[in-house]
Amino acid sequence: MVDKVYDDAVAALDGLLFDGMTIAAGGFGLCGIPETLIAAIEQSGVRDLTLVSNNAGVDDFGLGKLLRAGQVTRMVSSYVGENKEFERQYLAGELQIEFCPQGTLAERMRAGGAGIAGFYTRTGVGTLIAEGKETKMFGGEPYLLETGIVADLAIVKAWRADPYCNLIYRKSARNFNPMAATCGKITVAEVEAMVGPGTIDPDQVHTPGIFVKRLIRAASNEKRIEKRTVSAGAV
Amino acid sequence: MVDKVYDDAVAALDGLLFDGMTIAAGGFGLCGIPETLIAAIEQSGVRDLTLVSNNAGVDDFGLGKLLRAGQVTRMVSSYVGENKEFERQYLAGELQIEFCPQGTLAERMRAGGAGIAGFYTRTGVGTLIAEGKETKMFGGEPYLLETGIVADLAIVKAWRADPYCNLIYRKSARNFNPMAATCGKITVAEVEAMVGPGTIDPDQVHTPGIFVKRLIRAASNEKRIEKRTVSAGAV
Amino acid sequence: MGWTRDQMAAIAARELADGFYVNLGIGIPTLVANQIDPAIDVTLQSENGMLGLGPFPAEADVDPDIINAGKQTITELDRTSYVSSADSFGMIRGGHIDASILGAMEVAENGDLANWMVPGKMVKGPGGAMDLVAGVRRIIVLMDHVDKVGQPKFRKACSLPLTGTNVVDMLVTDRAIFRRENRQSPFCLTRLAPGVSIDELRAVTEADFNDTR
Amino acid sequence: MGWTRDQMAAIAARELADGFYVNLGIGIPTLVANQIDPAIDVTLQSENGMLGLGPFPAEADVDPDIINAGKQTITELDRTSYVSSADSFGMIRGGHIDASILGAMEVAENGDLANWMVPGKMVKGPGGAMDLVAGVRRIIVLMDHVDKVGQPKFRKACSLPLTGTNVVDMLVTDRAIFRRENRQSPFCLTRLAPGVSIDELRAVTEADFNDTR
Repeated sequence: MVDKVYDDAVAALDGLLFDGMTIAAGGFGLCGIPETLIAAIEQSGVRDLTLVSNNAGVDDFGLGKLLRAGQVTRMVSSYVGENKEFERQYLAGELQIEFCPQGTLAERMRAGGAGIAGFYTRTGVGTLIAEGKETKMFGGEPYLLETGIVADLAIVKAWRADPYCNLIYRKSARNFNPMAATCGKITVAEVEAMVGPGTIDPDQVHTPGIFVKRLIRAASNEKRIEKRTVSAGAV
Repeated sequence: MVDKVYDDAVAALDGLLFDGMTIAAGGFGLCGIPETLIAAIEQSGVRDLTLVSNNAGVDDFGLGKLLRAGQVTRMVSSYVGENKEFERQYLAGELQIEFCPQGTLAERMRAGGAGIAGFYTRTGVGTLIAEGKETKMFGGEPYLLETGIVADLAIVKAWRADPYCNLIYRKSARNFNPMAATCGKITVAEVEAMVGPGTIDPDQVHTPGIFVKRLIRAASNEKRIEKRTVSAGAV
Repeated sequence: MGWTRDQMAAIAARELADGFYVNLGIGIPTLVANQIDPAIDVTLQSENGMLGLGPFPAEADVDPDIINAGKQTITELDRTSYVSSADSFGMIRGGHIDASILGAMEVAENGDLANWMVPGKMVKGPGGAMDLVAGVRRIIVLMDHVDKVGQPKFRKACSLPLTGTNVVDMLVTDRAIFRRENRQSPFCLTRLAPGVSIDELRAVTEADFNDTR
Repeated sequence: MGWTRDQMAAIAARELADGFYVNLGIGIPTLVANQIDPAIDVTLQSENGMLGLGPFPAEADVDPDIINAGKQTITELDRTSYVSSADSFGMIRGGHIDASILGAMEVAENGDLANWMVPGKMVKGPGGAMDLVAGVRRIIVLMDHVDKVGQPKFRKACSLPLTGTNVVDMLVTDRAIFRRENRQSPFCLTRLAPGVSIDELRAVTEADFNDTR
């Protein structure tokens, strides 16, 4: 068996990082983000990054760490509302942002990973999102052309992995991770725990090992909560 | 809970069948085909069907039953090689066939179910499949425009279902079933066995219940094998 | 005078039918969950990949891996399933969600909706709102009838950047209910809130509408 | 004279590297599975949604739900995972499969491949072949050097309808091995089968090629 399991994030990212690169990351808000790999990317000092991620983290956590360190030039995201440092850099003209509707972003990452160069969606027709994009009629309705995204590197967070790098995600921490895992020219995964070969039911693999070139055990599983709501507080 | 579980295939298909309709079916070869629902469609006598299915069954099994009964006018398939009656009807001009490359067919069904009107693929560029289809350049390479498929009815075969119609497929019987389940205006599933609510791990649902409007226990699980190969006969 | 937010949520909740799959937006729409008739079976979807949302957890049961699209911690039910974001928006874009209840900054008389950005203010992004209005079968908007300075939010045309064009099917404000038969139809006033007269309503409504009470 | 089918399969098998994910077509390519060096780790993929194919089962272990793309009953391994057809072709079209080994009716000197239909004969359909040649990184073709009536199958241009244009990277016949550096390069003869002379080869080859032995 080819050993794709690395000792730590620095080893797993060795040779993969370069200034000006595009990195796609799984996660929604702070849920299901590859904390360990993000920390290692911060420490590497790599700069001028384009990040493809639904959100931008918060000021001191998640991708917010890379923003705070001034390593990010451009974000492709659907929602960046929880990050003051993001706002400061954006208003200062230090940061570019390409907004994608959330479903379009998910589909663009899936498309990039699946060899689909572009696709037509109704989402965003007649809005600012449509500016500069081709429109085509299907069944008398206008649809927008959106393109697939392929990143230089994709980083994802999973719950369980076997030595073949078959991955299982946990609950809503799945979110963008499966598509991110497919859309990287190379994909590095971090996982909460390893299990033995043959332990994962072949019917229950979320991301087959073919998509994961390097794997580490997550050193950090802080799983910070953005909005802790408990039953005392309604619903 | 809304009761989506019907007593039998006749009840589950009641009111859904009409001449000239399009039916999408899961299955690859004879693996993972909705045997019970196919038999009920044969018995209903509905005619002039367009079938969207990777294969056309064999002469006396699977969708071959509907072909033999003269109920099919048109097939949208990737491979129809195992069916003599198909060949006879086709050569006699009684049957039309639209060939789709297998991956394009899978993607067209997924697209139809996901509100994607069309997508661009390299598959089929420069071949007969490209005739009459738009080509567009992405990154200096030509891609073909293929369109999403929405069927009047989709029929699928699953292994386990809970009363909410969350489905799990088994091994390579999954194949086209998940996409078929999404691309019907209405989807009817047959399942080998029902399990209680909460029995299926929420992380392991293959087709969420939202896609399945009616469900039956499969009356027929013959699972005929097309090519029985055993270890005596080489790897 | 007028309806409270809970009353608005209750009005929207009565639009939901047995067996519906529903996506609730952030803000007033979140209140709808509490107002659904226990006699009907409604499954809530959250676009981050959860189908079958349960209530907020007890303190001891908080799980950082179970959140809704508003990033709030929630719980699962015996019907719950998780999917990827791509598959979640497959449900949404593909027309499999029966209704979405959303907040708004402005609604126009032609059904246009604006709820994602205010020029000159920091833009946070559309999130999943554009996908929801483009794909969900029926869009119900809950919003205050006027803005903070008393200006009408139900307009002839939206002044703010759009989330979608001709996507609103029903509008519930604190002062009135407007419905339209389909997306070719004009909005019709079907009910006034208690203590609101038609003249008062017209005075704070820029949009044209038919009065079909 | 020339190589047997097993020898051709062995030649192709030596092109596979440790850690490769490989899709094998129907016919001669199926024989490659037996020829892979046990010292390297190769994962076989089947386009009907199985990654990690095992050998044929013992009679008692035949499972109708475990088949390959040739519809043969097979077994799973401890690495196996199943995916939908859409996800399976995501692997293929997305360039995640390292190599595919396919049969052919004709190969042209520009890399065109024809292996799915003969005009006038009943057309069975392309199956997954067009997707494979469009998406897999490296395409190795195994075919007899001449057809049943002795005509060349490695041609200046394909006479049969194409499966893909400029997609073949390596051609192994019973008489010779041809490689090209990349898809802008011409094919080069790199090896003759035992007992085959270059003149004999040229006599049964319509395609131009460089001799770089």
